[in-house]
Amino acid sequence: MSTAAAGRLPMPGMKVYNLKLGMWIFLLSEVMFFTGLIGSYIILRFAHPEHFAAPGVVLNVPLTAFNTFVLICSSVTMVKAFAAVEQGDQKGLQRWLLATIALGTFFVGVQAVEYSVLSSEGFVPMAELYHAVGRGAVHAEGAAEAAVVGGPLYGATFYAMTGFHGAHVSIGVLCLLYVYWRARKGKYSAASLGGVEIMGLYWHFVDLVWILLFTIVYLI
Amino acid sequence: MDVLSWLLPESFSTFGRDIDRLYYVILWITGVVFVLTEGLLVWILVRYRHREGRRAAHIHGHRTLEMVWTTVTGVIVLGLAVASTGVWHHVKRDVPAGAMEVIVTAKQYEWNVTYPGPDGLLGTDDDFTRRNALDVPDARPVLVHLRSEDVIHSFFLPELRVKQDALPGKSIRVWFEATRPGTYVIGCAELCGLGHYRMQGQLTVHAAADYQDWMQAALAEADQ
Amino acid sequence: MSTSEAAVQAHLHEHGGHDHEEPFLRKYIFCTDHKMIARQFLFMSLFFLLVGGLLAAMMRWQLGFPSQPMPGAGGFPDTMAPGGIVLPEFYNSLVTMHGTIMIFFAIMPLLVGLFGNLLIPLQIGAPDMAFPRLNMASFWIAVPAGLLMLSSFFVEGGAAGAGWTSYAPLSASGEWTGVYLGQQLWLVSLIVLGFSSLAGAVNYITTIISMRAPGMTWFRLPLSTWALFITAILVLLAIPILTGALIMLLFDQTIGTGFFRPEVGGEPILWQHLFWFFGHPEVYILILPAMGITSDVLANRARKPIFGYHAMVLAIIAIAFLGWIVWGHHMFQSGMNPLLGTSFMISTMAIAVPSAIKTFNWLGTLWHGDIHLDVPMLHALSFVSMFIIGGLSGIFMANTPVDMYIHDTYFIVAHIHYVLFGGSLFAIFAGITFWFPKMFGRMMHEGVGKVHFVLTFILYNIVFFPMHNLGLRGMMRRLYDPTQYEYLQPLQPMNEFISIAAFGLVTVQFLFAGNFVWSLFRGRTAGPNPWKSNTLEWSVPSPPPHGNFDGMPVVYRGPYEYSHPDAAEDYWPQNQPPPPEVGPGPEVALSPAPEGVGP
Amino acid sequence: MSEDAHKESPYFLIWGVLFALTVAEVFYAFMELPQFWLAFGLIVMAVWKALLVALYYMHLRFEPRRLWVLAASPLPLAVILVVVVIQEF
Ligand code: HEA
Ligand code: HEA
Ligand code: CUA
Ligand SMILES: [Cu+2]
Repeated sequence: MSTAAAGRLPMPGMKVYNLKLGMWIFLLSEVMFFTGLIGSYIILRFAHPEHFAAPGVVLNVPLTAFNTFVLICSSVTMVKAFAAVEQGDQKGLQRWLLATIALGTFFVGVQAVEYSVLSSEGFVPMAELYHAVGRGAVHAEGAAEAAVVGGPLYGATFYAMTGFHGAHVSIGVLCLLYVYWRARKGKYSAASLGGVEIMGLYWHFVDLVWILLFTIVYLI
Repeated sequence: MDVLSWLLPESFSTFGRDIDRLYYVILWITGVVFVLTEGLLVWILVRYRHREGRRAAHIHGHRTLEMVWTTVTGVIVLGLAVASTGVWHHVKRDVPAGAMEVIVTAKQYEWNVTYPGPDGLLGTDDDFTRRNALDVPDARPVLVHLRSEDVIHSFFLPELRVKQDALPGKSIRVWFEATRPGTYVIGCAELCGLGHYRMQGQLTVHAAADYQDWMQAALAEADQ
Repeated sequence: MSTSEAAVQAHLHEHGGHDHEEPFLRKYIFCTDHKMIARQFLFMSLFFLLVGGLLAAMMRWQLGFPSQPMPGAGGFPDTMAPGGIVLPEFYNSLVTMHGTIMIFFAIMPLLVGLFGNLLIPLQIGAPDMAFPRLNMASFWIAVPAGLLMLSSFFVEGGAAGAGWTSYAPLSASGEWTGVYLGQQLWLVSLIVLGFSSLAGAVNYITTIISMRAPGMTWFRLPLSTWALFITAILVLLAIPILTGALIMLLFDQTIGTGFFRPEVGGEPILWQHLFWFFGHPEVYILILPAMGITSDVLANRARKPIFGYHAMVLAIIAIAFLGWIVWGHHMFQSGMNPLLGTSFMISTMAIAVPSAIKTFNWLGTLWHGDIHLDVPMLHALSFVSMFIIGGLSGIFMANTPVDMYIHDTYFIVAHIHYVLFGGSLFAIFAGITFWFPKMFGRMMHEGVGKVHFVLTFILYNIVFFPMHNLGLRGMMRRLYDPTQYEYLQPLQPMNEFISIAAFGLVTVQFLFAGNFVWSLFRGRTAGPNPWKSNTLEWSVPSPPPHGNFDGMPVVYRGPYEYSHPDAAEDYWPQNQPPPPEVGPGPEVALSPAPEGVGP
Repeated sequence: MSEDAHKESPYFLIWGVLFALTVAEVFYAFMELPQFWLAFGLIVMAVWKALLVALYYMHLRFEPRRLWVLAASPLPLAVILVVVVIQEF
C-alpha cells in the first residue's frame, strides 16, 4: 500500500507539487481578502473624498517609501535564499534567510514607529477620536477642531489595510524563523526545497500587496 | 381557505397594476413549468419504476433535446427580464413632475412625516411634522424623501406595492399615486431592532377636494 | 520531495496495512484520516442541525401563539423568555441564530465538511487528502467557532439579533439593539469558521487537481466530486470577502471605527454589497454539492447513465460563474442605483438557464430508467421536485418590480426553505443514507427511513408551502408578532396551523436521529458495494481502511456506465478492466490522460 | 522540479527596476498633474512592479500556463466588485 502511494505523489508528469499548488491556491484567497479591504477603501474614498487628504499631507511618504524599499530588498534576499537552496548552498540559504528576517522585522518596526507618530498626531482609526491636523501643523490650543485634515474614514481604512498587511508580514517573519530553524538543521536540499519555495511565494505575495497598497494609500 | 390564494390582494396605486400584471405573467410561466416538470417527474416515476427483469436503457444524452430546453428557457427568462425593465424604471426612476412632496423620517420605531404646509414648499417655516401618519390627496403623485435617523428601516405600503429601504445618511426619493381614498398601512419591512414588529403608521388618502380641509385642520392641531 | 508527500507516507507507514490498536486520541480525536474527519463533521453538524431545529420550534411557537408561554419553558431566564413568553429581543436572536447556525454550522459543514472529506479522496482514487494535517486543523477550528456561537446565548445582552445578514448600522453598534458582546461573538465565530472553510477549500482543490488516480480524467469524475471542486473554489474566493467585512464590522463594534456607520461618514450599503458578494456565492456553496449528490444517487438508483454528463458539468461551472454577478438581487429595494438593479435582474434570470439544464437532465436520467424507490432515492427525488419550486419562486424575486412587493416577506422565507431544506437538506438526507454504509459499514434501516421520508416530505410542504401565500398577503419576515398589524390578523389561523405542523416536522426528525443511532450499532452489515455502484469508493471495503486503496486503482471509464450493453451486470465499475475484445486500446486505458496532470 | 530556466533569473536586475520605479512613483506623485493622469500613471507603475514580482520572484514566468491562469482567476472578481459598487456613488 505504501508503495502505491509513494509512486503517486506527485503524480507522474506532475509539474507542480502539492505543497506549492496548495500555497498558490491559498494565495488566491488572500487576493480576495485584500480585494475586500482595498476595494472598500477605493469605494469609500470615491464616495467621500472629503474624508481623505492629498499625498504627504498626513502620511509620511518619504519614510514609507524607504520602508517600501526595505520590503523590496527583503524580496530579493528571499529569492536569493531560494536560489541558494536550489544550488544546494546551505550556508547561502541560511544567510539570505537571516537577511530576510532582519529586513522583515525592520519593516514592521518602522511601521510601528509610523503608527505611534501618526496616532499621537490624532490620526487614529476610532471615528470619534479622529482629529488629524496633518504633518507639520501643530495642534494650536483650542484651534485643533478647525485644522482637522480628512475625516474618520481615512484613519479607519488606513489602519485596516496597512495593519492587515503588517500582520501578514509579522506572520511571515514567524514562518521565516521556523524555516530558518529547519534550514539550520539541514532539512532543505536541492531535492527538497518545497518549504523554502512556498515561504518565498507567500513573502513575495505580501511584498506585492504592499506595492499596491503603497501606491493606493500613500501616493494617490 | 382565502389565505391560500395565489391572487394578490387588490392594489391601490397607479403602478400597482403594472406590478401585479408582471406578477401574474410570472405566475403563469412558473405555473406551467411547475406542472410540466413535476408532472413529468411523477409520470416517469410510475412508468419506469423498477420491474423484475427490466433493464434501463443505456442513453448518454440527446443533443437536440438539450439544445431545445436550454434555448427555450433562455428566451423565456431573458424576455421576461427585458420586458420588466420598463416598469422598474417607471417606479424607481421616473418621478412624475408636479408631485406633492413630503419628508418621511424613520427612526426606532416610528415614522415621522414632515409636510410642506400651505405654501406647498418643503424647508419653509410653515412645515409641520406628524408622527406615524401620512396623509395625501387622491390621484396626485406623491414624492417622499425617505430618510432615517438611526438604522435601516423599510417603508412598506403593501396595498400600494411600495417598498423602499430608508438609509441613514441618505435621502431616497420614493413616489406613488394612490387611486382610491381610504386608509392604508405603513409597515416597516426591514429588521430594525426589538421594536421592529410594532413600527407602523397609517397612510390616509383623502379625496383631492378634501385635502385642503385636512391640511387646515392638521395645521391648527400642529399649532397647539 | 514535498512535506505533504512525506506526511502521507509517514502516515501510511505508521498505520501499515493491518489493524493495530491506536490510542483513542489519535484514532477518534486528532485523526488525520479524511474518513474520520468526515464523520467528525457529520456528528458536529447533526448536533447543530438539531439546535437550529429547536430554535425554529421556539420561533414558530411565538409566531403561532404570540406572547403565550411556551409549554414547559418556565425555566428560561427572564432576559429571554420570562415565564416562557418569548421577548421581542429574544425572538430576534432566535431568527438570527437559527439562520446562522443552519447555514454556517449545519448545512455548510454537512455538504462541504462531511461529503467533501468523505467523497473526494475516495472518488478520485487517492489515499487521503493532499494535506491531512491541515484537514484535521480544519475540523478543530470549526469546533471552537461553533462553541463561540453557542456561548453567545449566555452572555449579557443575549445572542446577536440583527438577522443572519447583520445589516449595518443595526449590527455596527450595540446601542441600536442592546446586544454588544453577543454580536461580537457572532462576528468572531464566523471569522474563525472562515479559516476552517479556507483550510478545507485549499485541501480539496489541491487534492482534486493533483491526486487523481491514473485514468481519472476530468470528465470521468463523478458529479459529486465535480460539484465539490467548484464549491471549494467558491468557498476559497467568497469567504475572504466575508472575513474582511466581518473584521471591519467588528472594528466598528469594538473600537468605534466608522466603516459602516453613517453618522461618521461610513456607508451601510457597502456592508450589504460585501455581504452579498459573499452571500450569493454562499447559497450556491449550499446547493452545488447537493446537486452533485443528487446526480450520483439518481443515476445509481435509476441504473442509468447521467443524461448529458458534459452539460451537467458545464452547468455547475456556469452556475458558479454567474453566481458572482447576481448579488445585487438581494438589494433591489435597498436604495441601490436602479440601473444596477436592472443589470442584476438580467444576470439573475440568466441563472435559470444552467438550472434548467440540471433539472431537465435529471428528468432525462430517470427517463427509461429502472427506478428503485429506496430511501436515498426518495430523498434525491424530492430534492429535484423541491428545488424546482424553490428555483421558480426565485424567478418572482429576481423580477425587480415584483420583488418590490414581496421583498422581506414570507415569500422569501418560503424560497429560503424550499432551496435550503427542500433542496440541500433533502440531498443531505439522500447522501447520508446512501453513503452511510461506506462511513460505518452498516445499512440504515429502510422501513424507518421510509416513514421518516414520507412524514418529513408531507409536513415540510405543509409548513413551508403556505408561506408563499402569507408573503403574498404582505406578511413581513423577522416579525415578532404578526398580530400587531391589523391586516395580518386574518392570517393568524394559518400561522398557528403552520406552527403545529412545524412542531410535527421537528418531532419526526427524531425518527431520523433514532434510525441513525440504531443503525450505527445494529444496522445490517453492508458489503463493499451495497448499491452496485460504479464509482471508486465502492470498490473498497466499508468502511475503507487507512490509505483507502490496496494498490493504485486504475480508471477505465466514466462513472455512470450503468446498464451498459457490453457489461453482464447492470453496472460496470470504473476500475474494472475492460474485456480484451471490446476494451479500448491499452494506451488509452492505462496512460493517465493528459489533463490528468494538473497545472 | 525547478526548471533550469530561472536559475539565470536576473534577480538583482529586477530589484534595481523595482527600486527605480518606486523612486519614480514618489516623484511622479508630487508632480502637478491632473488627478486622472496622476492616478493613471501611478497605477501603471504599481501594476508594473507587481507584475515583475509575480513573474520573476514568484516564478510565474517559468510555471506552466495552467498555474498562470489559476493565479489570475480572482482578478476579474476583484474588478467586478469594485466597478459595480462604485456605481452606487
Ligand atoms: C441554496 C440556496 C439558494 C439557491 C439555490 C437559490 C437560488 C436562487 N435564488 Fe435565492 N435565496 C436564498 C438561497 C438560495 N437561492 C436565500 C437563503 C435567500 C434569502 C437571504 C436573506 O435575505 O436572508 C435568497 C434570496 C433570493 C433573492 C432576494 C429576495 C429578496 O430578499 O427580495 C432573490 C432575488 O432575485 C433570489 C433569487 C434566486 C434565483 C433566481 C435562484 C436561481 O438559482 C434558481 C434557478 C432555478 C430554477 C429557475 C428552477 C429550475 C429551472 C427550470 C425548471 C427551468 C424552467 C424555468 C423557467 C422557464 C423560469 N433569491
Ligand atoms: C438550511 C437552512 C434552514 C433550515 C433547515 C431551516 C429549518 C426551519 N426553519 Fe428556517 N431559516 C433559515 C434557514 C433554515 N431553516 C434562514 C437562513 C432563515 C433566515 C434567518 C434570518 O432572517 O436572518 C430562516 C428563517 C426562518 C423563519 C422566518 C423567521 C422570521 O423571519 O421571523 C421561520 C419561520 O417559520 C423558519 C422556520 C423553520 C422551521 C420550522 C424549520 C424546520 O424545518 C426545522 C426542522 C428541524 C430540523 C431540520 C432539525 C432536524 C435534526 C436532525 C435531522 C438531526 C438529528 C440527528 C441526530 C442528532 C443524530 N425559518
Ligand atoms: Cu423599522 Cu423595522
Ligand atoms: Cu442570491
